[in-house]
Amino acid sequence: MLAYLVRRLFLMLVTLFGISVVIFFLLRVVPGNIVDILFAAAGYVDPADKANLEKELGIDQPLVVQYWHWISGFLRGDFGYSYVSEKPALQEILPRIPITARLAGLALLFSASIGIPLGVISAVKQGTRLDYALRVVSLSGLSLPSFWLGLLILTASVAMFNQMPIFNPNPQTWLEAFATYAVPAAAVGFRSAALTMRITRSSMLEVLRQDYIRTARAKGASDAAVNYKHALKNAILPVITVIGIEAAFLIGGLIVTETVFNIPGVARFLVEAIRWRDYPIVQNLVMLIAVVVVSANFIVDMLYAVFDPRIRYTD
Amino acid sequence: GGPKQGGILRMYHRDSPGNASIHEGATYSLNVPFMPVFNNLVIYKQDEAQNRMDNIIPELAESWAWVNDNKTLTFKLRPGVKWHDGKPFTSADVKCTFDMLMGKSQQKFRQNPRKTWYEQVNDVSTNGDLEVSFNLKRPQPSLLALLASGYTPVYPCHVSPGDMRTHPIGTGPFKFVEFKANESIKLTRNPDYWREGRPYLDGIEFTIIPNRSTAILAFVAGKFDMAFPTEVSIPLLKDVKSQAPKAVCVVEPNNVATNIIVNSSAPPFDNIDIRRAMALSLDRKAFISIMFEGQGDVGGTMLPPPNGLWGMPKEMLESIPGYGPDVNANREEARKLMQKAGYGPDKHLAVKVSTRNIPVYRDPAVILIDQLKSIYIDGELDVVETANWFPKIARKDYMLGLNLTGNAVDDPDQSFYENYSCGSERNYTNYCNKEIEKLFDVQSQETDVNKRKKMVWDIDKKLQEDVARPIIFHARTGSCWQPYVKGVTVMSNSSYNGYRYEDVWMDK
Amino acid sequence: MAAIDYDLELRRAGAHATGGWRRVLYLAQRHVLGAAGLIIMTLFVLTAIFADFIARYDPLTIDAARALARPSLAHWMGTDSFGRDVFSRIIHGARISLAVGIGSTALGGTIGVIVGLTSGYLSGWVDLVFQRVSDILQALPLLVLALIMTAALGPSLPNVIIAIAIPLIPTVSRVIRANTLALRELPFIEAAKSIGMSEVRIALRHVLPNTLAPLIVLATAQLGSTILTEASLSFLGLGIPEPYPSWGRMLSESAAEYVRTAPWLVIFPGIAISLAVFGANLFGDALRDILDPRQRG
Amino acid sequence: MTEALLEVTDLKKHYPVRAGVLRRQVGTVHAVDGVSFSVHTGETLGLVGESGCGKSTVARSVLRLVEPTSGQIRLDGEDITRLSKTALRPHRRSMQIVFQDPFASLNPRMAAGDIVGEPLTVHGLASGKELEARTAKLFEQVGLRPDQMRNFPHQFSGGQRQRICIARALALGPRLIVCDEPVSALDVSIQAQVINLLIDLQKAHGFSYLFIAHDLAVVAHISHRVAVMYLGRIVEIAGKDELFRNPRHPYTQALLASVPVANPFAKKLAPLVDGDVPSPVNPPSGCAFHTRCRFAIERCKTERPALVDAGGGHQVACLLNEGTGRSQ
Amino acid sequence: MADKSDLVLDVKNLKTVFFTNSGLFKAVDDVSFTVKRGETLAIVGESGCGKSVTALSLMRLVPDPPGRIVGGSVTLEGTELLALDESEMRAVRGNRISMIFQEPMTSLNPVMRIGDQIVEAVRLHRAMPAREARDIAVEMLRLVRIPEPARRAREYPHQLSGGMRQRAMIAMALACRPALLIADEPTTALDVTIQAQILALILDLQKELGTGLVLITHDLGVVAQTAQRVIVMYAGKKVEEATVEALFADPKHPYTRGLMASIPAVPASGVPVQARLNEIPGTVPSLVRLPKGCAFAPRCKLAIKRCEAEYPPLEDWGGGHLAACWRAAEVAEVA
Ligand SMILES: Nc1ncnc2c1ncn2[C@@H]1O[C@H](COP(=O)(O)OP(=O)(O)OP(=O)(O)O)[C@@H](O)[C@H]1O
Ligand SMILES: Nc1ncnc2c1ncn2[C@@H]1O[C@H](COP(=O)(O)OP(=O)(O)OP(=O)(O)O)[C@@H](O)[C@H]1O
Ligand SMILES: [Mg+2]
Ligand SMILES: [Mg+2]
Repeated sequence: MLAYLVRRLFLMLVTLFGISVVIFFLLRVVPGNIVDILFAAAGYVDPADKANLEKELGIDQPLVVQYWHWISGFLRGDFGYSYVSEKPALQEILPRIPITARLAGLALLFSASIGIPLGVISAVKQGTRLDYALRVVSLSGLSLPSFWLGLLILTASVAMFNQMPIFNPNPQTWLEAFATYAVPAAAVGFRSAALTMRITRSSMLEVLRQDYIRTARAKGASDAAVNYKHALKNAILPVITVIGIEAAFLIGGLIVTETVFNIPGVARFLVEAIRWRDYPIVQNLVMLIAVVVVSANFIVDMLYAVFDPRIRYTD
Repeated sequence: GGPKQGGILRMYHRDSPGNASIHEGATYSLNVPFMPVFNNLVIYKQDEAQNRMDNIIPELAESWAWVNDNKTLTFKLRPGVKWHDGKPFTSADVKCTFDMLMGKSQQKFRQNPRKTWYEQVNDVSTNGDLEVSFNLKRPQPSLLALLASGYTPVYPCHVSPGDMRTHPIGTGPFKFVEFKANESIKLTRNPDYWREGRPYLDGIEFTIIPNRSTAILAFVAGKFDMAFPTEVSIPLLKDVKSQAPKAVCVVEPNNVATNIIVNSSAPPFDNIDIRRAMALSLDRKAFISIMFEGQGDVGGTMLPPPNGLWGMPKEMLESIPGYGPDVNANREEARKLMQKAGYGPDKHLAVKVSTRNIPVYRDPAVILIDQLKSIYIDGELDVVETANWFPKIARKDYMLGLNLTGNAVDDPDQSFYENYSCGSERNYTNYCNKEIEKLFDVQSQETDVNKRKKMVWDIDKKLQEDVARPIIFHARTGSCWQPYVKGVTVMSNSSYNGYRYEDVWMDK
Repeated sequence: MAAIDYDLELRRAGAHATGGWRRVLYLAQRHVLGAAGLIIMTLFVLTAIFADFIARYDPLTIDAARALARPSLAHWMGTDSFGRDVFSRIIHGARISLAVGIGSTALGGTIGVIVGLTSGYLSGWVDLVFQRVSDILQALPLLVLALIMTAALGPSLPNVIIAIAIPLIPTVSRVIRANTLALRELPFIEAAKSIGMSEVRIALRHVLPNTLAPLIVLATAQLGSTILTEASLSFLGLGIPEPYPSWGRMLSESAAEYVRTAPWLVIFPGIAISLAVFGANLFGDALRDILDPRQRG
Repeated sequence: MTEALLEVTDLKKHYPVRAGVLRRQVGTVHAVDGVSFSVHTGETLGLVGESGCGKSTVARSVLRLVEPTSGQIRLDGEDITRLSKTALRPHRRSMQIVFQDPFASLNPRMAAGDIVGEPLTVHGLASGKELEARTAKLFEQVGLRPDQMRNFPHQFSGGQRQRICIARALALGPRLIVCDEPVSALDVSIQAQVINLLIDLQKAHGFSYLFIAHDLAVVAHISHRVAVMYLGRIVEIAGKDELFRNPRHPYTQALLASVPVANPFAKKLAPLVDGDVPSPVNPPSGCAFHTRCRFAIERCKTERPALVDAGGGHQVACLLNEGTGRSQ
Repeated sequence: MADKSDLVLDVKNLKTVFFTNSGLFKAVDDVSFTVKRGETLAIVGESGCGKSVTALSLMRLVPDPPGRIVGGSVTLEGTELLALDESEMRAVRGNRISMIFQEPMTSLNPVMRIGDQIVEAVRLHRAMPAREARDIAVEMLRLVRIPEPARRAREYPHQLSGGMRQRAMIAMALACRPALLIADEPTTALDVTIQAQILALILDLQKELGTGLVLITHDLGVVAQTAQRVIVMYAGKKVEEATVEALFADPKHPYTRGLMASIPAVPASGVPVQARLNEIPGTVPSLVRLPKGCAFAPRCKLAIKRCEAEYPPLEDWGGGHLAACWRAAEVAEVA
């Protein structure tokens, strides 16, 4: 176990290092920095003030030096200060993480708990009306731009209940907490549920034609046992892969959802930070996201082994 | 009944201001949430819509007087006022504030966008704890107007500019509680406020919702007592009215002029004929009809009457090329000018129209491009991210730009010097006309309002004729609040000065 | 035993439709949804090609006088606040949206295939490097990349296409790589080696054609999602800029202000987007079913 | 017989086994563990043995489709074991392989004609009309109709596919063809067709075959000499008649005895050996067969028998056979 | 024929077709046979002639679509299987009738432990606690002579060798002591020494449990050594049926004769080796476009006009030796 983990960890570090370099230099390739933006907000540019400010923030130093400052700080857990709010970057980032994590988790849960069973049904009933109906419904989820779906939900709930499931930072009741997180999560999850369903269906169709499924039937196993006990467990690997990839892409989907539902999570925060060229926030946040994505990949790999005893990471 | 005490006013905020320091910003995103924290020396009366010299009232100053041939403005300060942290307010604070604004103190603002306002101030002197004088180089009656703006709060001496950006301390009716970027701003009632019985509200909470549809929906659903002031566009206003018919909405000019910045230092717009042709091609009514369903104002640099104090009368305005009512005739003339410059139906002029990537900028730019088609100009939209906008303009890396200019106070000094004087940092086009600049000074010193008006009109007309920065229209926007919110006044010739909110109360 | 209608059963199995058009018709019947998808996609492509002939107005001409007209005979889908004809804009928007969809899928797909093929076929350090690169691309959120791209280069059609294409690369290359690794072990590849074929030729002649099926499925799915991504980018102000009438921007801009007062501004672009994505996905699903060898009767 | 066309000396191929969730190498598959043999011009050497004993690995090593761990492969006297890929390419013309699974070894997306003609294209031997003519000739040679050139592999029957593979192998005019279980997937009547074809071709062109099968009867029909493998090693090798008449290794004997005779009146089937084939990862110590051998003695557990000549070119690796030669 | 009460399986005029895009595929066309308690019936025939489909039809596991049983009857111990509804059929499958599939590797669920797969088979038909079922599973593994059955029961299929997997399949099929066992090419992938072991095992268990056995194989050697009766199929039809002795001694159908002749023999001492094998020229016709008459006629040396026009009926040539050939009487002499 240990040797494998060490190797994996090393590759993860390589990837993270690559990401740190890419994001660092990408940000600096992009024209305009925080100082330009501050002056844009003020409506004028004063070269002397600008130079002062750049010096104050240290963005006048050679790139390599800046990179070293950042990455050595990052490794020590010193994330620097936000250029905009002038508060410690960590203090800005940390409180937003649980919000996005909850959303993403719920969305994935939604996606899996809807997508997988529907995918199974659609595969088992391939070519029937039910299959068609399920696919049309789920694909319609895939076809709606997520901001549009979100706005529809909001508009409908205002029109019908004169209620607005807008983010409530301190939900008092279970119901409030549910409304705060579940509705936006469903808006995101609907889309990825559709994807999960497509993959599940496709993967199940492969598996359902395998000989061991026939064996299970020959034993006299019921349809449910055949479909869920025998087939699904074999068909789940590609689904896990896709859910893993979705978990990474979810950050992208959440930017829009967090905007529409006005949720103060990390995704929208990241967008704002990029707009403001708030390097300490963007860099550190991207790194944190990367850590999550890389870990998600790792978890997916581990899940492979859980679901498929043949996989023992021999190569 | 009479005003009631209590309640927290919930308002959504259109975006996250970069920081909390009014002096370091130039957007009313800052003024709205932070004006309630401060006091000025003087301020425009908060319950009158129009800002005028004669409705300026004392605030931290109890009284003021012009002395020394109108070259010194002396304020008697209010005694017993305390900063939110308990320290006493004194004349030293006033001096500190204005020294810093003039760039004279040790401590410096990171940025100081309104430095030019105090060009005529030699120094600020104190006389005891309760008297302070502004000593001017020459008379400038409108200094008082500038001091009455929401942009001119008095800062405490003992708090560094950096702290003011993150945790502002004022003397105002509300105390700062917290500012979570992109999330919320919270203010609470200042129990020790010097004005007895004010404020009525227990606090104000701003929830930052950049997405307009979400924000309006939330307002309609009753999540907020008030929409962000002057942020409800005309189409949305209809929406609000249909969904929440009880909501109170007003539409007022916000003294933001949408204008074209012309790069006259490089071809093709170094050619005055082409500049004129462009000015002639504008169909201002069409802009207003599309952007505001007709509810906007045509004018020059100064906001047109009746809301604006200094705008040219209609007849005078229409005598300026391009402002005439017959658009087709104007365009005919414009085409002639273009042909003179060597362009015509077979030889179009290709032009990039740069603007910021925000609808209020982009939409008029699109209309502009469409209108320029009529005079052989093929415009191409070049949208620029905020971060790159000013550097680009400063580099003179543009041909035409579509820009918005907000005027904090409806006073010629503010807009002329800021936007048209030769060295001003906000004079993006580098328009420089020494003669006109002299006229700026003359009108600035004039104390007779009517005489000054005439001068201002002439200057305004000249500015338009020079096509330095053609003004397309003056916008109007809506503000909405729930019927139970009382005591809100939306200023009709400025969107920067009316947010002290000490008189606001809720009838719940 | 119930009587069995042999003819009906056979027709259902497609026995009467062995070649040419009859086969196509049969497949269309068997895969109704897929056929619908194909028809939608074809219609959109035709629309894009012949936009100039179909559109009844110039999509860019502004006319304050007819702003916000309801759908009518003159303006089938009404006009927007600028008085531009929505129908014409949607017709022309097909060009933009399909350019984004097809362009970024093709770009991301091609690079992904090359990377995946090289990576899977050559393995060794090339594989290691390519894999890390795609890890990195995968870990950078799509919209972050798009934000940075458009911030750096300005939001233009090619830039949006590139920005959307980049995140496709790791996805496609992963699939292709996995396939290539599996194919590499197959006897027919060894057979190719045994006759002395060069590696490049093997990769192109033998490996690539056999990864085509999953690729087509992936591509049709991505085609839809790129159109959606463009819409999301537009929503964040990073999409295709004016004056190009992209569906995403048409929808996202009017969604904010006109949902109630001028719903046609929201409904029609919304329908266009959903239909296109829907079509691409339905078609992809059907292709998957048709290309599945065990599916063939 | 003339001098050896193919000479394999002490060939070894080990695959690492990495097990557990960790990637550590926990063992080695001794797929081929020291195999030596030679094939002469115009001769067929049969290679039989249990599934998984390393037959295919030998075959692929000979063609350098897998890199041998150690040992030497000489083709026509030239050592090709360490030649680079490019240097090897010309030699590919003199040796070809027919794979175990005909369907899998044909690219499903290529027409049969293209598959058979491809070697000619690759080596620049023919193109255009000539290519077509030569391909057609190859088709006829293996008993396919030239009009079938346009068909795809799935449109052929198992036997026909096998012929396509053979035609491809013949295209370059090789001197050695390695046939890896070319008939195991076929039923007897088709199997007979393929065997007959191979015999005919050998008679006509003087090919050499390394013929791998697990069906002893088939091997008997085509081979001149036969080698028997067990767990990565050759345990017995002899002329065909000698081997079948006089099998010396207990495994060979068990194999021969276990072949069910297609005669219901003959004695009924009785398994001669018990137990499963051991894993090549942890081959038993000493003689690998001792775990299943009825005659095993104590020495077999510790001592690994070498392949020794028991007279007349009949080599066998069994301790019981040393010196005297018989186990029964 | 045999005593009715002794019959385990009685198949009459079974017809299974595939509706494919290239047409109607008569995979099993009017096939009848019976299996007695403790008896072994072998089915032989060319690849693709419908052997496996016949077996699947008995289990009612023909993939639908495209396959469908369109006629005939299958009676298992007096119960008409084709008339049962799906849940009743489930109760029969794995319980009264079991099947060992061709490919042991792909027929075992790769992600389930061997033991659990057997336990499942047991508990589907016998109400018993899991522990007891596990004991039965281990017992079954011991019965098929898997060493260390308790440990192996906890392993996954890929951890077992091919021979062991095949045994696990057998253990699973026999776990409920079915009345009928169908073994579809149970030894194809195995080496002859292992094949011998497996066959011996099946026969032992069959004897012990009195199970009827249907053995499908293309290896005539296996047939000769294991079966009591044989049916020969060609292109979906039964062309010959006989006791194993009668069939090998005196094949009545030219196809059977051709098959027999193609068998390569292992040269026992003294038997000269023939270099060339006999082959049946030509290939099996497509089951879609079957000729009107005898399907074998195009490849048959004995074919006469009548063969192409009329399908020969199955005729009894004595002692239950059935053959469908117009020239069955002359086969021996002419060939
Ligand atoms: N690439 C590989 N990696 C690891 N082990 C391998 C590899 N290829 C083959 N082996 C192992 O080497 C041994 C010999 O395999 P090989 O394919 O040569 O057997 P074979 O005699 O041809 O068997 P069969 O009769 O089934 O074709 C087997 O145990 C197999 O599992
Ligand atoms: N799912 C299916 N769809 C269409 N045709 C099928 C299907 N399954 C089997 N067939 C056809 O039915 C015929 C009989 O197949 P079957 O599997 O019974 O042959 P078999 O006698 O068992 O052959 P083998 O000895 O190769 O196993 C074959 O020609 C086959 O092509
Ligand atoms: Mg092999
Ligand atoms: Mg079969």
